[in-house]
Amino acid sequence: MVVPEIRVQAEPFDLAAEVARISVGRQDIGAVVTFTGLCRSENGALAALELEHYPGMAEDELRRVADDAIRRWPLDGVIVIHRYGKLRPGDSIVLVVTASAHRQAAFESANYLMDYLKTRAPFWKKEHASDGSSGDWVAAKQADEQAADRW
Amino acid sequence: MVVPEIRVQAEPFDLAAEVARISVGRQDIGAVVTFTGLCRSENGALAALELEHYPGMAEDELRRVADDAIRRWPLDGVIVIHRYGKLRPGDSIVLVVTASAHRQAAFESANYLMDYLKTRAPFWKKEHASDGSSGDWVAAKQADEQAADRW
Amino acid sequence: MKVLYFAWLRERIGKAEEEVVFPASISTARDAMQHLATQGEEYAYAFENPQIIRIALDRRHVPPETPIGAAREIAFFPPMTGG
Amino acid sequence: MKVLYFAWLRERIGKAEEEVVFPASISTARDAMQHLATQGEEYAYAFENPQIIRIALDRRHVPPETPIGAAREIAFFPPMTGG
Repeated sequence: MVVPEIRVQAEPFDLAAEVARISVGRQDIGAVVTFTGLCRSENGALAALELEHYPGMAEDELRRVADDAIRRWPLDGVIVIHRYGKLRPGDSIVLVVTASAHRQAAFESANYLMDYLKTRAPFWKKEHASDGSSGDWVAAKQADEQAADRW
Repeated sequence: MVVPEIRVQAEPFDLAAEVARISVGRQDIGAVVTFTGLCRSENGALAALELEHYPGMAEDELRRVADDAIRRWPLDGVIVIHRYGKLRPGDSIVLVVTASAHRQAAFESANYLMDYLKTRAPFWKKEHASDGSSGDWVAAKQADEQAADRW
Repeated sequence: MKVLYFAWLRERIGKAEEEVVFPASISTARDAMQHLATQGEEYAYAFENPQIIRIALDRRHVPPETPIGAAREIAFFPPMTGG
Repeated sequence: MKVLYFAWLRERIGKAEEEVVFPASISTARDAMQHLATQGEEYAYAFENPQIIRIALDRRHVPPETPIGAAREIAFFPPMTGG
């Protein structure tokens, strides 16, 4: 059984190092998919996002989502890293890496992880506007719930 | 209109450098998906894959597939790199990188690119067996045709 | 019992966590939320739309009708917006 | 006209490319393939299952009924197995 690697951290992550961690020295992996989620400026309106999380539960919930993916697809490795704290436009927020012998398993499980992570992992985003006003908490999107429901 | 970056090369590629090329210094990208296809040993039976290609047409066809993806999804960047020559188990064969404001566009277009690239780009794989016998040409899989037909 | 608040619940209530001794009549997570909503204006404001508030018991999502039982930690928060 | 062969077609015919002057009666890509199939044992072997062979005219996939017209390059190859 594959053990997912889960990290919740303030620091940036190194995409290449994470992919190497999952694939170097192995000869059975045919496909590695990565998803990187980044902070967008919303056409300059956004100065920063502040990501709050529930320490402990965030890791637990990411691990539960990853374990679900491992049960559903024949995976050789899963990494999920989610950042917290103040992030600027262009900064990375989340990384999902999946490895499998088969390309569809790698694609689908990465997509599944992102859908479920968005609706289940206890993280909340607050916007800080470029005009200096302290922004609002981002509202959960119904589209995200629907995206998770399709699996 | 986004111009895809297409490369057909014998050399390995650097995942992190390619992702940086597509995303560094930008504030409008919310999602970057990468797909890396690797040579598998088939449980030790395979010593190497030899990848033959049609120079000129390979680049043209990859560009046509990438342009199709750019018409179908709101993409901010597309990179497709396909290697040729003798590749060993664990070596990378192909890289697709897609960037978009939206995560589903990035996921779906990367998946689409891989499906179409497999059925349209003029590359052929010959297997070299670990027992020293010169292997067979890999047969095209009907599953790959069906995967492309779903789009 | 340790009670945690996140995001705008935390901001409205003005604290991230507190220890609460719930009355013996409190049985479910929803009961606990309704009890907290009576603890002052800031609580009433935080819990004004109870149907949108998510609850975790000992760091697991639970529906509001879940008995709090011997749980050591209960958390209240808005729908998640990570990823 | 430049004719290219790839993968096992190249191996069976024993060359990667050649210049061929097709007779005036050759109109489509399929005609060209049928003509080549008569040029010797190795060609007959390479083209023994014409229905699985893919054709490109000037580096674009075409169906066999496509007229070769003024194309400068025609290529024959098995189904692709890249990716």
